[in-house]
Amino acid sequence: MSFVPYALAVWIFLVGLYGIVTSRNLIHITVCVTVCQSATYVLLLAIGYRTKGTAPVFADIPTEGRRVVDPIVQSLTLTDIVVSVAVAALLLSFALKAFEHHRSLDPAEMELKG
Amino acid sequence: MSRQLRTGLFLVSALGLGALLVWGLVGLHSFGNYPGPYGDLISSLTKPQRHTANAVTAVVFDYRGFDTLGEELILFVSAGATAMLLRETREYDVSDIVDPVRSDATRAFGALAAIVLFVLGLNVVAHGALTPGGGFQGGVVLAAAFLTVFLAVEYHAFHRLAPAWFSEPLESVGVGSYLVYGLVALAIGGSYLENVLPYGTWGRLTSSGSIVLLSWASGLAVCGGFLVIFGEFAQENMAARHRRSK
Amino acid sequence: MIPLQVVAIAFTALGALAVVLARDIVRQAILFSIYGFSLVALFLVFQAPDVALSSLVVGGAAYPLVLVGAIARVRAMQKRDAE
Amino acid sequence: MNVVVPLVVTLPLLAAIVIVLVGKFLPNRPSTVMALLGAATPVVLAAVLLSRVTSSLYTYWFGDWRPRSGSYPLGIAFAVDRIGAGLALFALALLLAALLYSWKYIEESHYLYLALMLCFGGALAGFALTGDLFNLFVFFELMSVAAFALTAYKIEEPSPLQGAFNFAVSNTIGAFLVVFGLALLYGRTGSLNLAEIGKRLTEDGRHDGLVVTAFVLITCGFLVKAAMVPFHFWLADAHATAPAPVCVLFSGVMVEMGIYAVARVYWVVFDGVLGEFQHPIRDLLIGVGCVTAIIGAVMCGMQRHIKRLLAYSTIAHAGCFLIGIALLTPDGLAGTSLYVLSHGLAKGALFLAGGILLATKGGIDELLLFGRGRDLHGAKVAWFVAALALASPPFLGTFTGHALIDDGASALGLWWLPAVVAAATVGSTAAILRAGARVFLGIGDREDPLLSENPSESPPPHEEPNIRWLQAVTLLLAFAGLAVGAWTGLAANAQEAAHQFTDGLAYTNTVLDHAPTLAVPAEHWRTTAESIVWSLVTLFGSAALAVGSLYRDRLPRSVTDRIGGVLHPLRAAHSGQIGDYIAWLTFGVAVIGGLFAFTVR
Repeated sequence: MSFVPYALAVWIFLVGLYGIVTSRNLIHITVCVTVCQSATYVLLLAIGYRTKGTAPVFADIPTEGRRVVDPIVQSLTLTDIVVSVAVAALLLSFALKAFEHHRSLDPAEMELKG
Repeated sequence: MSRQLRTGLFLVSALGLGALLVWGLVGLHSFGNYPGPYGDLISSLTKPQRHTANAVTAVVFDYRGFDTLGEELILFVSAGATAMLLRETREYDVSDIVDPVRSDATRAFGALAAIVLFVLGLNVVAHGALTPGGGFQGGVVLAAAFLTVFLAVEYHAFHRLAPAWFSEPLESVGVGSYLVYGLVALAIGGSYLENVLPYGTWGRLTSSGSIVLLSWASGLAVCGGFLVIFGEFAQENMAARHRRSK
Repeated sequence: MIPLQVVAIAFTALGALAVVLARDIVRQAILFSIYGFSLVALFLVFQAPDVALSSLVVGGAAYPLVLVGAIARVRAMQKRDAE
Repeated sequence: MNVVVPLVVTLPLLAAIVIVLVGKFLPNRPSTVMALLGAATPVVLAAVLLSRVTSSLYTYWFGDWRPRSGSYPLGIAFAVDRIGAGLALFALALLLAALLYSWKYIEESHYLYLALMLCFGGALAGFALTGDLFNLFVFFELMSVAAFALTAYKIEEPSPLQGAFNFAVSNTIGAFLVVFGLALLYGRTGSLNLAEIGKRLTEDGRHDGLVVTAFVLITCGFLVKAAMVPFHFWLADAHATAPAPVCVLFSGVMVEMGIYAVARVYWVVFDGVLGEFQHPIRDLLIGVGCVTAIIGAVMCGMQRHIKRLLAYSTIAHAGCFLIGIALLTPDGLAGTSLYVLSHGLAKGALFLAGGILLATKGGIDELLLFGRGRDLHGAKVAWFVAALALASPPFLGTFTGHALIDDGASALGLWWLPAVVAAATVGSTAAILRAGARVFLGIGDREDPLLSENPSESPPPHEEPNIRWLQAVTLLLAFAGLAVGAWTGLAANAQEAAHQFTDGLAYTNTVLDHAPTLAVPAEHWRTTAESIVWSLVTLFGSAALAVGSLYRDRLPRSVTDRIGGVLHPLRAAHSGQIGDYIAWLTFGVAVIGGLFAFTVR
């Protein structure tokens, strides 16, 4: 059972990739990329978790002798979330511009050959 | 590649990738037994070293504050580029936009919600060193407060409250003050982004030295950045309405 | 693992699948905000309130609004082309 | 030193922010001057930095989180060695050249464009200097996001932004692979500092699935940026869409950053724990490099869109860079670093010459531009000088880099490897010469049955661009690329730097315990007769193949049809479909991971 949270990260990542590979819509792909990225949040937080641990915020309670979860992975995840929004906003504006040009969001209908 | 071939190739490869990932992940400690030591050291040090109650905020703005500078810059670049791209071919004026009719109750509720969100956002930024929250979360809430005006009150009010000439400099000033604080620390002989301010009393809004300052800087940057992005996409949205009304 | 974690994990796993399989972008946007909330719940039971708060503001407000803006624009252009 | 290190990275970023803040209210010139200053000052600082780290690695701790001896690193460190500092200097210098060119190229040198370029440059410098795995990811993303935005920057044509979209999705997925890998390493070692991770992995000694998977994921993630087959598809799309001065940075230094990161992470983090698997790692990476070099060269020969042609030539050369690194010896690394230097300058000149064609002739298609470049004397000279530099002529251009890699390969008994490198060079250089001959000299057939059909860009020519200025910058880069090979002292420097770079233990000790690195004495490299032979082979081979490919139309139809049929599947694989690209990416990671797992087991 203790592997399940890690497996969740793998699952989300692969499902997101599947979405990108099979998608016919640039906006749909953007959301799938964000889903992929959420796999990395899950993995990071799962790694830093500690059973019966509390959040690393010491407002009122005494700090000594408490089990706390890892604050590092949480700060990494915060950065990761900002990155995901920034990338998603860019991808969506690319998708809109591509739509203006091709009048379609389906990548298969856009010419770009090697 | 045909669609079937592509999906087939992917599914077979995904099986391999999945197996690889699982093979790697079984080498980790079992869930719930984080072994440390980085996080534990930080958890035990933030209070004595920095008088900060929220270890995550201490990591974000002090121990690993340089990462956060990069993060703010990523948002800065993304917002600037989004604005550049979406404005390029926009062929109408803001004054052409017609707001949909909303009931007075909705508008009053929207205005109230916006004010509440605004205060909440300021609160979240200010208390970053004490409770969950900080510059990023508060900044997004602040931007959402403005956006509530757009959603529930009217587009023109939103446009007047958060025009591009306000949100763009707001963002630059936020990111800029984060970066310049680092240079100030450098100029007075410290290391880049070193926490050279007095740490204050634990549990106060002004405790933790530069953590509070940087939290506010990133709050401004994030609020400005999201306002730019929201503003552009809201205008895209309104462009739809504008065309229909003609 | 505590039961709450199991529930949150199950919801997130299903949510991700549902988001990806929704081929209509409007439906996908709706499912995506639901998925965002399941992530918030997951982060809360992982004892990460800071991340949960960010995820809430991003997944609950910022991201869907940007998405809806983009979709509305596409719809409008399609409609204009059709006329 | 304490001041120099952070300034190298933060000054371009600061200039970018200031330009965004005030650029809207100013005419173009002040913004441009500010941008040039924001790029030139860090160039000087990076040169100072490079001159100061000759004897030992310099560690800079942000926020003054320097660990006291034996304690744990809490903050983020920059660990600056000669290769890192040299790469940062090179990136910033190319940025400066690109900005100088843009000054007259991008008519209304838009302030957002300048800011994006500066952010890109700052991110490249930070990426080259950092010694922290997560910080490496942050700079990777900052570099990527700026690059995506620059790709979409529209001046060339009403461009299909699908190129930018494909680029963004591929590289973002690559970044996720890196995050997965770093999460695994963090779970095992509890650290994000490269030196600390390496130390703990070595002490732990286990080389189980976790370590192998982390290695494969991080390597593949960076190889996406390095445009290795089968992760390379985005590169040509991005180059076709991006403005010419931006392509200079993409081809000249961004792709190389991916390879640099693979090398850095291998030597600092994995060399200790995976040391006994040096052979399979070498074989695997050399295999990837060879396939990339050959496919890049073949695809290069089939392009008529000049920017795509140059992009595939970059893929061919990047394959050779990886081969140099993959030898896992200091000599190979030294060869790659010299090669990168000369290639970046020469390829930059070629893209700038392409930009001149776009600006003055309103096209970028080899056959449509037939003979129309005759009057562009500066661009013409620059084109052929740069092509010469890439052909590895004796003692000029990429020669020393090639020779070091070849000798390194021969020393390991890989006698066939120089032939692969030469073949890739011949193939890609011949295509460059062929296109140059058609466009600038007007010789050869006007039809070519083997070239891909491409939707051609046909933007209106710019209104009176300052051709003289553009050609001057282009010539400068071209001659620099050729001359850099003649600078004999550089080889010895590169060798010393490579010895320093590959000594992971010394790196770890310096970062964590401030023990000074001992300069590793290197037996200095000398030109061998074999190098001269290979050099002449590539030089004359390129010329001969170029002449041959100018007249492909005269071959019997049945022969060209046969060749076209053989090449068709390869061409079809480069479909422009992001779904295909991601399927191939998954395939690549699965195959590389599977092969490696199989050999380690």
